[in-house]
Amino acid sequence: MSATLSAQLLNIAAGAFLFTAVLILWRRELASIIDIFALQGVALAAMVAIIAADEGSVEFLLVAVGVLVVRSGVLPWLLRRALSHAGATRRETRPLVNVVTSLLVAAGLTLLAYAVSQPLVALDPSPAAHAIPVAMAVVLIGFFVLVTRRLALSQLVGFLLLDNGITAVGFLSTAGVSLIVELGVTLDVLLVVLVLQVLKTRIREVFGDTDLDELRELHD
Amino acid sequence: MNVALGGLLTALVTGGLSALAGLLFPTPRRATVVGIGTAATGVAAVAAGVAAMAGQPAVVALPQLLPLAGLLFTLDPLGGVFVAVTGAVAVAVGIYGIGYARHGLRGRSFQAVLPLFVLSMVLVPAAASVGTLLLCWELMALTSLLLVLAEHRRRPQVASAGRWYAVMTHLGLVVILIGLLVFAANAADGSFAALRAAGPTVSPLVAGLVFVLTGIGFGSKAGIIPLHAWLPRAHPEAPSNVSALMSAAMVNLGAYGIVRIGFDLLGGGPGWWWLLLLGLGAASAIYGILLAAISTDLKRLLGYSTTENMGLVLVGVGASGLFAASGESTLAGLAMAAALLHVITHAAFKTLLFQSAGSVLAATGRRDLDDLGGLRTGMPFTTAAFGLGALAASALPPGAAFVSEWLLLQALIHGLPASGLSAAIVMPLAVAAVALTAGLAVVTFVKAFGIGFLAKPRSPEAAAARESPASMLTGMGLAGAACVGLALLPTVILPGIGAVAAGVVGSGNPVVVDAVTIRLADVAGSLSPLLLALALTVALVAALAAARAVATRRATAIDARLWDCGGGPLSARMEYTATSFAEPLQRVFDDVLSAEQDVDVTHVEESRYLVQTIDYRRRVPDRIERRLYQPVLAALAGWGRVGRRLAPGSVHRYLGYGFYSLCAMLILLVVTR
Amino acid sequence: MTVFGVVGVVIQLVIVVALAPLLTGMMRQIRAAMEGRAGAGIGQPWRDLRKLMRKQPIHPRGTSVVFRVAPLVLIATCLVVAAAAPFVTTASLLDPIADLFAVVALLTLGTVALALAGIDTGTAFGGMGASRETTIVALVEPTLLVAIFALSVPVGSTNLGAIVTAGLEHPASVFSPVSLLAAVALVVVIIAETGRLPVDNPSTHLELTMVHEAMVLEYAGPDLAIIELASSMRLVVFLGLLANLFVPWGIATSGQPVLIAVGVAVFVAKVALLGGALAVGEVFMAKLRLFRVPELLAGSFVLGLLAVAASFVLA
Amino acid sequence: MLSLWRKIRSTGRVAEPAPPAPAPTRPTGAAADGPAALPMFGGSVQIRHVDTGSCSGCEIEIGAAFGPVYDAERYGARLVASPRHADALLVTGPVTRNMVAPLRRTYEAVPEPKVVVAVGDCARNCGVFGGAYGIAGPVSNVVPVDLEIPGCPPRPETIVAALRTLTGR
Repeated sequence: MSATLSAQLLNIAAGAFLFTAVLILWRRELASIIDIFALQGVALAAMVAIIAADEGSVEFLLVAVGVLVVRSGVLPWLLRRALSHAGATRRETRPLVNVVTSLLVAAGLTLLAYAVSQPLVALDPSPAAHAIPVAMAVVLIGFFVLVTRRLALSQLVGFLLLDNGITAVGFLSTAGVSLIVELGVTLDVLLVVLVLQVLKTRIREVFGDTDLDELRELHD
Repeated sequence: MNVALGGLLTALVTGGLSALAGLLFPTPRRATVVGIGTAATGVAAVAAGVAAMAGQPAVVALPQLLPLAGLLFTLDPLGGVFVAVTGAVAVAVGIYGIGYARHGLRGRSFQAVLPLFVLSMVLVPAAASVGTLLLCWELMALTSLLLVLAEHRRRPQVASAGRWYAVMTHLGLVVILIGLLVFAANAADGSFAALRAAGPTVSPLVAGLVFVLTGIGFGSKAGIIPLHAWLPRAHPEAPSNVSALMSAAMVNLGAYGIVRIGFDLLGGGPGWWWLLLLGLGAASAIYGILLAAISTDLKRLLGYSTTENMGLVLVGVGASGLFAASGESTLAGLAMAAALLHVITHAAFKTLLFQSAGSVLAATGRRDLDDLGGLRTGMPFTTAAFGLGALAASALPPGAAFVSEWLLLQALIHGLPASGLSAAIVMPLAVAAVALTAGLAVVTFVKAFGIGFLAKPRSPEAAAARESPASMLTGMGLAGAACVGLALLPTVILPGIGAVAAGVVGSGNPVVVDAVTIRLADVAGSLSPLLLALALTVALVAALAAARAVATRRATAIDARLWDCGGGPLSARMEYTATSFAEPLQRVFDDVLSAEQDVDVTHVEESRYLVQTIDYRRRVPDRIERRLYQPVLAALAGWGRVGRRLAPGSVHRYLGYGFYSLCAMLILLVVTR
Repeated sequence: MTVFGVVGVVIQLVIVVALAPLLTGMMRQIRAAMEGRAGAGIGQPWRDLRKLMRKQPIHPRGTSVVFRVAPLVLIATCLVVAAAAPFVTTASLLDPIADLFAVVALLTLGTVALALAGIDTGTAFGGMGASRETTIVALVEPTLLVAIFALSVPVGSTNLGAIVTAGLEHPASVFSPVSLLAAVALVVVIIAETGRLPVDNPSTHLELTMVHEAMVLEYAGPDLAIIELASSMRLVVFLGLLANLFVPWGIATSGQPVLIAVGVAVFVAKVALLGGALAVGEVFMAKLRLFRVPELLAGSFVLGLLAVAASFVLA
Repeated sequence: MLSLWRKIRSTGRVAEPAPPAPAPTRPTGAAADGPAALPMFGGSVQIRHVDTGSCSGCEIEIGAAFGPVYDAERYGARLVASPRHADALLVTGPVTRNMVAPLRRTYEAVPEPKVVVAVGDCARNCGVFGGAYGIAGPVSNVVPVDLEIPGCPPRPETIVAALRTLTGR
């Protein structure tokens, strides 16, 4: 694979990675949010695979396969299952920050990500490093989703978005992530999702809803 | 013969004479003489300004006239642009004012002050020392205040508007004064030449302080948020010819001051100055046009639109400074040229719009768009004039502002690859801001023109409106001709503007012009407004001809009643009003505007299911005013109350204050020694 | 060069005018097929136009010259853009007009003319349509210009010819995230500008849901024919711009008849493909509430901004 | 989305095959004062529907005629939102007193050449409502009727066939 071609492919994958993050912010339908999340997993896996092909590293290729399986297979499947149990709340109808504003905030976050990751890019101006701001933006957007969405499920997606972003930053920065670390992180995330899901089910059994705003009443 | 000097002196003389004429002539002929005199002052000013732009310097030094530094006037190319704009506006407004004065403005004081106001605006850009500038500035502030207050006997709101204006314009003066004094303290003396020499050597802290202070003062004159509060008050309440002068000529001088201090005297500065300016400009543009889009008072709408346009000018100036700071001098010149051209086009169309609004006001006595409509039958010329102005103001081709906004966008777009990180982040946002402004301007002026002039009249006054007298129409015609000229042949003045801009930022001329096409130097980009208008006309005629040829029924169109869904005839009450027109927009921007509305429903006594009346009120307060000014005013009022408690009127108490303070001073002396 | 330019202009005008109703017809036919209908045939819009041209013109009482001129202005803007923009050939006689800002502003001018005509009638529906349409225009503008910005950054110019030529010279740049993000943003904008689902329903009969249709309720006969033709032309023009800005291949770069013929064929194919995709997509969509439209446009604005960001992040 | 796509695929075309075009001789049950020959619209007829007091039976059948099964649009007929855009008025129901003026105004709003089609027995001769106190009479009492479609309510096929005589397709 020629250097320019791989750089181009990497760029496209990075663009898709960012695009899916924005789409998640854009859509209200939980089902389609999960679909988009699965697509993002594919984009992430593609990014890792391109880097792997570039460096000829079998280890990375394995990680790419792992990412693909977990992030566009297992996690979306788990989320869908959670959704099918969720009953009537299939839409994020009233996020804390309305959709228009959150989209504009996302734009601001992207520019912020670009500004803060400038030194990182300057360290090593390789095509992979150029995509770091994109990954950074996904981290910030994920955090934003986590903060502003009401439903537990969409918050969960926000958390996973955050994690996708972190993984991408890891791979794109020259240091890379070893197989073991990625494995650990992935398992960690899986564990978190499972725990959250169990918690969510319990909460719903007790309170009948998973609008997290109403959990505040527990505190009072 | 030095035309610049001669023009300046002629303007001085004619302006002074017109003011005298205003005092001395008897009422019937006073307005005519003053109007012609003002126009003559304007012509002289235009001549002086154009000559100065062409490179003829004019220096007038009167060292003995003032105690401190004397009066010193120097007309350079930058000042020439603003003098010429002011003069051109004065020509149109002077002639317009002859007819407009019939509506209770023939009084001695008003007619005498009007030429002085014009004269002071001509002198401000020519002032070349701190003392001279401040003197002219104060003269301008005072005369404009008197003019704003002209109708205070007829309408009580005028007094409140005047108060706001007086306070804000004088606070602005104080801030400018402090800024310039700080600057002058670091230079040899108060003349601009000395300041210019000292500019690059002042410490960055002092320079920044000077820039920010003068920026606040000049920005408040330009109506930049959050210092715009006087503008939407004073503009509607002032007589329309004064509104035109203020909105088309006076506010420009705010931008002039910023350019003069920032570029010329301080010699450019660090990027953050200009970033700040650009941000404020963009915010003003969006906020101004948003409030314009939802306001229903025609003149208030135009006032907010002035805030918008000055915002755009400052976006250009800020971008120019930013480029200059990062060493992109051609782009800096381009942005500056765009800003200057926008000053000129804005002056042209805003003069026209305020004149048309004044014509409507004179004919109907109404400013509220919800009461207007249907004016096209009674006032065809005014309608056409306002339509022309609206086309220019909405930045659509073939309108005047399209060219300047195109230049501005080109400057912003080409800034990206060249400049550093801040530009990379700021420029896309600035483009988006300019674009949003342009979009909202379309809504605003479709609303103002469509609701105000087309459709059916919404009040008996609007239905009975008749066309204004010939002198007013002539004034409007002049402004309209300027709009058309700027729209079709900006290539005539652009080389001059480009040269001035290049001189300000120290670059080569950023625009290259052939007979009809504008090309940008160094970067790719070209536009031909004339060709565009021509193509549009040809297409229009061709479409008309083709439609005539193809349509088989040559029969003239029949005159049918409006489709009223088969019900009774449609009344004016069923029309969309300005309020309803802007309602979707207001809902979209509810987070920004936070409109207040309340609904009172009273029920029939017998049943609470039957409604007797519904009372619906909605108000969109100026949010900045509410958040920023009201707390300050409340605090001031609070202090005032406290202060009043200290002064109950007892002589003993006052003597006591003196005694206590004397003792306190003495104790302080003892302690400190 | 000039001969080539003249030929190009004429061909483009003919193609756009001839193609526009056919495109509308094709899109209706696709929709009909997916709804299980037989459909009226691709030529139906042309038959409608022919019929309308034979009808009696009506100027309702109380309308002014604005109402009469608006259809002409609308179609004139479309004609100018059709002549100036690089659709079939890159050499335009009207190169100094073929600036993206100018083209966008021209098309907005057409919308404004129609909105004024809607207000001019003085009917409630006319005012309503005008209000909605201009609101959408105001919100579309930032997105559109930011997307244009993104496209112009790699080229360094907003001249349409320059962008298209650059696309021809660097075919790989088509598959960059910049163009992909900008393309998505532009698609949303074009849907809003041409009044298609989910922003506006072009075939609605219900006045309260109308945007574009509400403004033209008073037009009859030849005037209506002009407006309908212009609306279809707008769609062709926008789709043509979309096609040639991102996938410029096939456009004629010199005056050889073969190249021009290929250019015509490729242009027709591209527009038909995009129109077909749009029609298929519309089947799956419902109209959005008017106050949900800003959400859609904000999304596309963000994509445009991301495209700009990407253009220097991933440079 | 996928399910909708599957539905589209599995349903396929539901429009019934077009019956042969009606004979060029027009079935004129036309009113005496109506023009002898209907104008030619060249395969395109825009229709404005006016309900002057119908029981909504005819509306259902008109809806069916323009639905996917009968698909009147394939012959070039289309319902429009404004009489200004229309060539033909499709009037249903007996004309109630309140609808006399609106019907007349609607008729006036249609640009020439124009056609009035009376749909259903009520529109032709007031049907079962004949002689009722709120009824001003059949459509032909108010505006000239060019084409009548009998039936209570008329079958969609009949409506489509009548419209085809207008479009000529």
